[in-house]
Amino acid sequence: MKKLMNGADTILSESLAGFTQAHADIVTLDGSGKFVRRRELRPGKVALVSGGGSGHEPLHAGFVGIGMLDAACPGQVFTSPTPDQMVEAAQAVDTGAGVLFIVKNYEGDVMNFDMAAEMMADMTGAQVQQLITNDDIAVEDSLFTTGRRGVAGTLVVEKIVGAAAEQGMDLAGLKALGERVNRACRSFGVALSSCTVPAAGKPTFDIGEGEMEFGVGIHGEPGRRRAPLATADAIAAEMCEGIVKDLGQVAGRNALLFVNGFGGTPLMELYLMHHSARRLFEGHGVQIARSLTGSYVTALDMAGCSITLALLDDDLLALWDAPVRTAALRWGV
Amino acid sequence: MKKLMNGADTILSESLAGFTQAHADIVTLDGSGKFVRRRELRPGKVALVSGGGSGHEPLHAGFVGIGMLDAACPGQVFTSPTPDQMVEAAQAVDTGAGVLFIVKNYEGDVMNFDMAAEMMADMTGAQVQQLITNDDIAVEDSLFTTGRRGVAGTLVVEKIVGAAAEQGMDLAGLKALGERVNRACRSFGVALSSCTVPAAGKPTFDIGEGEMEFGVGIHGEPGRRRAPLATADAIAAEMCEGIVKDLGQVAGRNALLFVNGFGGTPLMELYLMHHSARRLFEGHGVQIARSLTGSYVTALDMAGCSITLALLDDDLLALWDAPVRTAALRWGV
Amino acid sequence: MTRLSSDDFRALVTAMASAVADNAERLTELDRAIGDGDHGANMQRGFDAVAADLDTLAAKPLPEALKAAGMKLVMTVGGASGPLVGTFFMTLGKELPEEFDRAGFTEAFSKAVAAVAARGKSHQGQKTLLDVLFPMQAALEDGKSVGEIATIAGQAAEATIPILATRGRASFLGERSIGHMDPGAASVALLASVAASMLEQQP
Amino acid sequence: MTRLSSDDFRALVTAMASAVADNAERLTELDRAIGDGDHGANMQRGFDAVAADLDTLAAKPLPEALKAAGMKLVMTVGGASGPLVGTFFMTLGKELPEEFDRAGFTEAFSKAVAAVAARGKSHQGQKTLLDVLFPMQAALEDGKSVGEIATIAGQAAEATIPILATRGRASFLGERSIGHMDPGAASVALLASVAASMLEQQP
Ligand SMILES: Nc1ncnc2c1ncn2[C@@H]1O[C@H](COP(=O)(O)OP(=O)(O)O)[C@@H](O)[C@H]1O
Ligand SMILES: Nc1ncnc2c1ncn2[C@@H]1O[C@H](COP(=O)(O)OP(=O)(O)O)[C@@H](O)[C@H]1O
Ligand SMILES: [Mg+2]
Ligand SMILES: [Mg+2]
Ligand SMILES: [Mg+2]
Ligand SMILES: [Mg+2]
Repeated sequence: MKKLMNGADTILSESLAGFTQAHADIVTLDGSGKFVRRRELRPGKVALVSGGGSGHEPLHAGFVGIGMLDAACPGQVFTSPTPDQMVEAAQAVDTGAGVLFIVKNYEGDVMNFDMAAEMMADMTGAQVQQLITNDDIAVEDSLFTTGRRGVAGTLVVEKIVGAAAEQGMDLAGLKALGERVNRACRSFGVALSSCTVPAAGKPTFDIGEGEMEFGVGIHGEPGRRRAPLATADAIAAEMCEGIVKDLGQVAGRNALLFVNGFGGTPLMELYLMHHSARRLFEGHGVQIARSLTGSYVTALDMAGCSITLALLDDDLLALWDAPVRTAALRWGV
Repeated sequence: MKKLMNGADTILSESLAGFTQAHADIVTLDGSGKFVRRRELRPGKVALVSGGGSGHEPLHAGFVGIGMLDAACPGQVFTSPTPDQMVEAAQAVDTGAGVLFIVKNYEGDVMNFDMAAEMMADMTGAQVQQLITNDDIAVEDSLFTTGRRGVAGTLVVEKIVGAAAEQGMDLAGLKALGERVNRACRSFGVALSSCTVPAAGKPTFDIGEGEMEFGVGIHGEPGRRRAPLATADAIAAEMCEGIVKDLGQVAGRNALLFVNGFGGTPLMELYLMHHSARRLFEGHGVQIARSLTGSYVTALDMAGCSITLALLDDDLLALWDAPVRTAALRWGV
Repeated sequence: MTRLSSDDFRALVTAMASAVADNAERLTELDRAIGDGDHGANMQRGFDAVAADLDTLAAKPLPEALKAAGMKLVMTVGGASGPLVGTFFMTLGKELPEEFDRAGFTEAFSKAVAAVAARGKSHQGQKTLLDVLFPMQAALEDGKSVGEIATIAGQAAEATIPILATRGRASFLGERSIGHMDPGAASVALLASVAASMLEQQP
Repeated sequence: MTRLSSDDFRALVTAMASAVADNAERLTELDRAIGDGDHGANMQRGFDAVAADLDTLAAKPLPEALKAAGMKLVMTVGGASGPLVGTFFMTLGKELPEEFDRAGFTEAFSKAVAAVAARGKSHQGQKTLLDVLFPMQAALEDGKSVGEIATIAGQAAEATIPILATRGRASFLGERSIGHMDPGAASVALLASVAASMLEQQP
């Protein structure tokens, strides 16, 4: 394992410290390191709290700020945070209009946020709602299983719900809006390499020179299948066709095309994938109205990318365009 | 080699096409693919043109837009562009106030920009000035050699000169300003892995599990020395001490701390390096007034990072803070 | 009637923590195959935290100590196993009287297993730690000895290997989850064997 | 008096382009050791472009054809070698009369070498392609045969191995540049040997 670090046990706290120093104009770190919060709260605004395992940077702390999240709870690498983190974060940023937890659909995250919500209700009677993201079509969906993972689409949900919260939407409205955005998002991921969890010290999976993992998530978990490495166009075709099929009716719709790097893949390749995916989606009559390209929802140093298509109507496009000022996404302010 | 691509001969053009599609609100690509230019020019403003080998994305095309560059000429991977590219780019974006070429100090870049400047003078009599960046202290400087490389500090020069150009500064003033910023910048890089040039198909250098290249540039060229992989703190200490020593008097000065990833290193590690470097510089009495952390001046998929310290007085800080709207840097607009 | 002394509780927690530490790498290895490679580290972080708090915990009556240990696990393990293993001990503490007979323990154990299933929205046969907890519960109800129960737990963990996962991270793998032991099941079997060897030594 | 026919020019360019293509990997390998691993690809891109333009080029008088070939190299090679190799051919074309004797060729060659040195702000002994061009110029001036000149070029390329680079990318490596042949020097020696075997076959 080769990482710029001092030790597996301190990598997270030192990195968080650096993050909050570098973005001290936007965020602060809670004294015990349990959560990152927006420096200045907006009274009367519903508080948005997210979190999850670390290793997906800039998700979620990089999205704390004006027009997006109020707090983010970082767990250990790839391990969901614990309920005390969410409870303390929620208490710190709730200004009376209630709290929305935005949770990626992993049982660890769901159960820990569930416990936090129960504790909040017991302790303070605070209004807490939960919003689950599950945009990863690589996983078969079913009522009787864990269901789909929440992956890069989570960024889209956090951006749009964040904008609406900033504009004064109430808790119930935000939860409904978030569910609508989540339903409009589909993602699919492919990995060319494994990642290496600092504490483990070696790659999570072994993969040969001519191979790729197709349908991976963001934790270095093996994908749906191992396949021979193909051309970018062939890879994009299979990803995009899957997304289109799952979305159903797409022709004539406006969409955001989000090509997300997993951490070890440079922009040159991501823009090439954008080019390839755009042509495929346009072939289905989709209008690519907005684009986002970069490593935003990562899996440590994993090479590869995910493609997310989010069908956005004019209201949602306007919320996407609304000002945002966070460490990792910033425009209009 | 594992890359998301269709072939080594098309990776560049397809990636550029994707880049300009994704950022069509900011840039356009010249019909023959020779340069990326700002979509809307500002008449009377000095035109800033940069360029260099590809593989350093988002540098330079990602910095084309309001408050930064007017055009960027992408060469083949790690190969400087050719004079016709600079000439055509300069002609396309010159609105009469002259053209400043911003060139990283590599002989390929310098000679090709030199030829372009000579051609411009011969053909059109246009006012062309050149600004050379050479912030990399890993290379010993001397009048009789190539001298130091231009690396991550180039971003700082382009941002600050871009802001001044937007505010109406003239060509001579911009060149002098750029030289002042360049002199205020020092960088040092370390690589944990090589990069792989698409056309070569294999890593540029071999490196063992417990080794690092100390004092690397941004082309996968070997560094000043091979050393055993050390802790982040030890690496940062050697980098930062070198920078401080080279800068001379730093105590009490305001500075921008820029931790730049080389393409294969995730944000978690870069923020950790920020944390480490900040403490070291603060120990020398430097006031870290601004921060930038991310993969902005890259070497394809190389793992590692550079640290840049730029001593900025109040004027330069104000120019750093001025609005910028490019694919890769955006604030205030 | 049994009454677990404060010393017994200390010894039990210490033994569990050191067994988890000794097996952390193996548990992580199992999780690397069909999960995200952190289960051993998660469990170790939790049991280390409980062990570090032992003086405070052991000063409490057993039910309170179990509840506090469970809460400590919830606050330190994280991931999926944190709420589940934590809920198990919290519920066991809540349901167990200070003095209990086998029937009382069995009842508390059953309630703890039910609480885990409720927390996980899961049931037997999904390739999770419940596939060890339910067989343990049945063995308790059948009057099996402590040693037998530990053996059954170990066999139940082995029996997760051919199961297709429908809960937990392994469910994301579909068919590829078949052929690997569930890490959470392995952890529970490990804790059962530690408890068994402690209790067997009891007079 | 020599006069290189249009067919000779064609044959020469074709032979150079195919030699560069055949050696591209070796040249890149040299550049990987002390540069950035693109020299072979750069040269090949340039000579392929010149070869593709051969009909247009060969229709011109030799000086014009050389100038155009040089300009083509400048516009396609890029990197450090593009302006240098391009300048060499552009200047050679500019200085060479349509008919020339050995003295005339030697003079034009010397001017082309001087132009390269001026473009590169460099001189002999810095571990660059000039370390082959200058010895070739001296051999020309000394009246050496075509074959001898090619041999000298090859030896001069070998002789770059122990030099500490002070120009070009290899200069960034300091001491580590010692012990490797300069890729640009190898390219020039290659072109010299192609030219020699062509010209030796001439009647
Ligand atoms: N819904 C669930 N019900 C019961 N057990 C579960 C459930 N989800 C996960 N588990 C258990 O948790 C274990 C994984 O724990 P761990 O690796 O620590 O957490 P994570 O999966 O969040 O990384 C699995 O092996 C499985 O036994
Ligand atoms: N200033 C210079 N003067 C003469 N030759 C030079 C100079 N700089 C570089 N070279 C030559 O160029 C060669 C490298 O060419 P190439 O790899 O194509 O370009 P780059 O270094 O830009 O990648 C070197 O091996 C050297 O011979
Ligand atoms: Mg986990
Ligand atoms: Mg090059
Ligand atoms: Mg796990
Ligand atoms: Mg080169």
